[in-house]
Amino acid sequence: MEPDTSTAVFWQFFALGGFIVALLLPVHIILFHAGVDLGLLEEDLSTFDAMLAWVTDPLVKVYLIVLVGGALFHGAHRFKYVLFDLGMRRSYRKVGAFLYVIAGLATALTALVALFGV
Amino acid sequence: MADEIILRVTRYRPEQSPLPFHEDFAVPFRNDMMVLDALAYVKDHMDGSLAFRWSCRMGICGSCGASVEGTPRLTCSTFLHEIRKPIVRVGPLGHFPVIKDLVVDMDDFMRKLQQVMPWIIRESEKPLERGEYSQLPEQVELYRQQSLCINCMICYAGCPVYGLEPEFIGPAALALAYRYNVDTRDHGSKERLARLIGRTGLWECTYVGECSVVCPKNVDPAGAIQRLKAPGAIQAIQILLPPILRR
Amino acid sequence: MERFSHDLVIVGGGAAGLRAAIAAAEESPHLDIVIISKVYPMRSHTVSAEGGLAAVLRDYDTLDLHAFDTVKGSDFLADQDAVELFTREAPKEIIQLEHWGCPWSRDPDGRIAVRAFGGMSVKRTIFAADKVGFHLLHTLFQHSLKYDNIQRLDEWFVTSLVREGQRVIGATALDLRTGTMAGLTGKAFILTTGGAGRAFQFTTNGMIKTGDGMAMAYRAGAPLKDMEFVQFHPTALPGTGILITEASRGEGGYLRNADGDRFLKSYVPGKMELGPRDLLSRAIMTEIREGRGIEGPYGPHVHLDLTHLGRKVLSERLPMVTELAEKYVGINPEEESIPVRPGVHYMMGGVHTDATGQTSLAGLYAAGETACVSINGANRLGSNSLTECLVFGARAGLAAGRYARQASEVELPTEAVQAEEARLYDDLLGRERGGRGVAEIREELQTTMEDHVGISRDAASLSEATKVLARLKGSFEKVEVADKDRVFNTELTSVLELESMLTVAEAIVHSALRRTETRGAHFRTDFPERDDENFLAHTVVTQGETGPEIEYLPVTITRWKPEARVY
Amino acid sequence: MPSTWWLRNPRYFLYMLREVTSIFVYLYALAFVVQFLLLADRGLFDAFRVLFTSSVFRAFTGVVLVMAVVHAITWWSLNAGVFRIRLRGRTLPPAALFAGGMLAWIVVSGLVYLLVFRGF
Repeated sequence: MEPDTSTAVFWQFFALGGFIVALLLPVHIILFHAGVDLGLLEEDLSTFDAMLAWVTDPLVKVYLIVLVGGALFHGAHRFKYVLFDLGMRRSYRKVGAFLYVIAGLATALTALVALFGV
Repeated sequence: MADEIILRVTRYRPEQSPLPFHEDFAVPFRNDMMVLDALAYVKDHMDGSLAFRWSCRMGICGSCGASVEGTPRLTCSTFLHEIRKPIVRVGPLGHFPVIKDLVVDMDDFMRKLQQVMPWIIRESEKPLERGEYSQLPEQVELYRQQSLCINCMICYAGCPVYGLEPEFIGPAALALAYRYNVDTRDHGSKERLARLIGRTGLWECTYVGECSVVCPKNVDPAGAIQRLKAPGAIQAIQILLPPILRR
Repeated sequence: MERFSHDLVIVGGGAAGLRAAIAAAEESPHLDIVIISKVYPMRSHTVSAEGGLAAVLRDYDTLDLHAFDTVKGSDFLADQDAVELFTREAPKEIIQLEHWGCPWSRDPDGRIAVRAFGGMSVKRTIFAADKVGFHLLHTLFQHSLKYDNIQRLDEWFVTSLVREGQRVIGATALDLRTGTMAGLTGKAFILTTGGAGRAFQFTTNGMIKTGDGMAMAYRAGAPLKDMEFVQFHPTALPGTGILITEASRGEGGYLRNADGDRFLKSYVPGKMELGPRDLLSRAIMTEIREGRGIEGPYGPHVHLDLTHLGRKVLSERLPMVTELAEKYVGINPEEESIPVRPGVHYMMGGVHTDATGQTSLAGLYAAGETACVSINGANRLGSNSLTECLVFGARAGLAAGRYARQASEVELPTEAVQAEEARLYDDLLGRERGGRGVAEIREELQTTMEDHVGISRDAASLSEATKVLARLKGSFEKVEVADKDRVFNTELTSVLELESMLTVAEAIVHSALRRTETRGAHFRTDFPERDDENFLAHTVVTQGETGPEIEYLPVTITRWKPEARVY
Repeated sequence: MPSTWWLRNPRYFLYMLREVTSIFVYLYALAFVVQFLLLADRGLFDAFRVLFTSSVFRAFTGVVLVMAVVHAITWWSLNAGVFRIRLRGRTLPPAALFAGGMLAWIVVSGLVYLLVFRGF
């Protein structure tokens, strides 16, 4: 059987991303979006000033890239197989490739902006 | 419970009708009766044409898998009284072509078993006179669970991925590959893994986990497949490396 | 009509058949081998064996001791040259299986572990928890997949052997999936189809154990040997007949009667629960007959008490017993005793062969339970049978392979296949017959064998059985087959299996009637003593014009003179 | 096989729920990236802030939060059955691994909180 190298690569991103999402995403959503609504936080971190102040921290930059990359590649891979599960046996690979491309572009942009842009 | 139970069997007799149909059989009920006993009763006393496979009637030969109330089970170890219904539906294992009544076509499964090279591969063989390969009990423990598969194919009937993509190697065969790959006597894990990392291999498994739930022998194919994925990914990716870095 | 041609045709895909195929394939990669079986190999009844297989692996043990135990267990009816050969080759086979990946249980130091078994003087039974047959079969099956020159015809029912003079040259076989009859030409044939326990009502055997190979050989003119010796396993679950392994006693379990007594002290005080199976089964029946059995929904039984063994032994060494007791009788063996009674387990007799597996016909070999070499004599010791499948399976594979390589080309006559097809489809399915159904005849056969040819027999019961069998053969001629389909007609296969069982039953009953002595598993209440003067001999039964014809062959005695069998 | 197979039994349904979390994770991550990139220009950021503070988006983040929690729990419980970690000669039971995962989750969440509010 021909090794399916690309899937193997994306599977690794997916697996790593799964851990990242499991560890970081819930708290991230609470901090930046849902915390105030839920009454857990008083300060709204999603304003321009709050966010800008925050993302200047080098550790935060790393955090951002890891979270965004992990979530997108994890999500894209699994999303692709949801499409398979729903019966898109012929097209799920193509749609999946599209999802990976978006994930790659978004992660790259985030990294560029985080590291050199802000 | 009533002293009679209705067995609603999904039948398929290609020489009689091109379509499957249901047939009800009223079977005398005993509390210690397995679904298989009821099928045997029908065959012996009501309709000899009912076709199903069975042999050991003690849950080890793997012949008698069928869909009982929509769940793949060994009929020899499923009590009728477990079902708690006056009408019990029995049909062939899902995801396989049906030959007749409860008898399904196993060819694909047999091919897949062979495909994963389920035998010990060694670089050099020790002569028999020099005795056994030493193996500590905890080394046996590494593969013991996956060596308990009875090839009943119930995991394939439970696996939606196999249902959607019949080319998928599937739970039992992959678990068997794992069983040999972690055996300390074996040197063939790379060769075996090479057969699992293609399009229809490991990556198709999305860890639904149903195979391990329905497995009557607690083999946990789902866990085994996940454990193959990391070494599988590494091996698949080596092709991207310059030759000198490949192992 | 399909035609196939192979060098070596192995009928049956259990331990003996697979071992034979691998042996032949290893010796010659050019030999074209086919395994043909009515079930997929991993469904074969080997899978149900639980306790272990014997071989001398330890320093404290000797080949002579294993041989002597076997000979004594056989009540001195085993051929001692064959037994010695068997014990000599046994260890190699265990190691071979280990090299092929069999997950034998291990000692803490990494060596293959051994356990005690009935009738064995020392611990010499190799095991893989208590799923020995299962692991053995799957290891052999999986290993067999490696060889390109081993092909398989799964779910093909061999219906007859075809002879040319005194040589077997072919077989007729039914493809169950399509219902097509095919002619199978072969230079050599090995029968490895197991025993015929299903001829009895209460048996540990799976549904497929219907004696097809024995009957096939017998009808083709190869004699059967020592058929009266039918082993009853002391511990089967009442009702289902599911086997509770002797390893449960090997690991220290007790048998108790209604009074809670370990009653074996009055029967085999020197061995207690590790006595040979014939004596233990008889002891249990005596207890029950004398009113010390325990009443249950499926008749009286005794208790197998494992409660003192503890959780560790039960889960590590007897997981299957635990599973079976919990599943099928709702008993946790850690806390309660398991109800057990003797059930038909094994045929010591079988197709008469020499130590290479060769039968009386050229080109026809047999091995495993189907064959009678004989190493089991009048009573087989527990854990010798799986080893026998390996040792004599391999030997038959080599011998038949060599025969096939030097044998001349043969051609199966078309008429033979056509005649068999006509018998099945024109006669069995085509004609309006209006007789009794197959299940009805089978049930009467099974109860007859159980009642009249069971653990104890006498002239009256056996004569009665011959009469019933004759009547049942008459009924069989008119057996009604409702299913007229060709595709996977399991009613038709049930009829063929019934025919096999009737044939084998007849051989058993006639052999038993003629042996007016008690030896091993053959217990004649009217002749309760062993009679070495007249019956230190193998019964050889051949199909004659008017019925079974019986002769006797001398037993080979090399080193161990018959003595009183006391444990 | 019909595309509604996952309605056949509750385990399939839970599987589908678990997998579908990925869609929410993916979309949320994209939205966050957009918001992050908008930081380049205050005017643009504030123009889009209407969108990110809309009730629709807030409801969406609520759902994503639930999905993220489902993901975290199922991820640890699934992986607890996969990894074989040996400690002092014994293989850790899946329950212990799951508990470890949950603990890691809490600790990491706390660290992220500190990172945001205190910096390091």
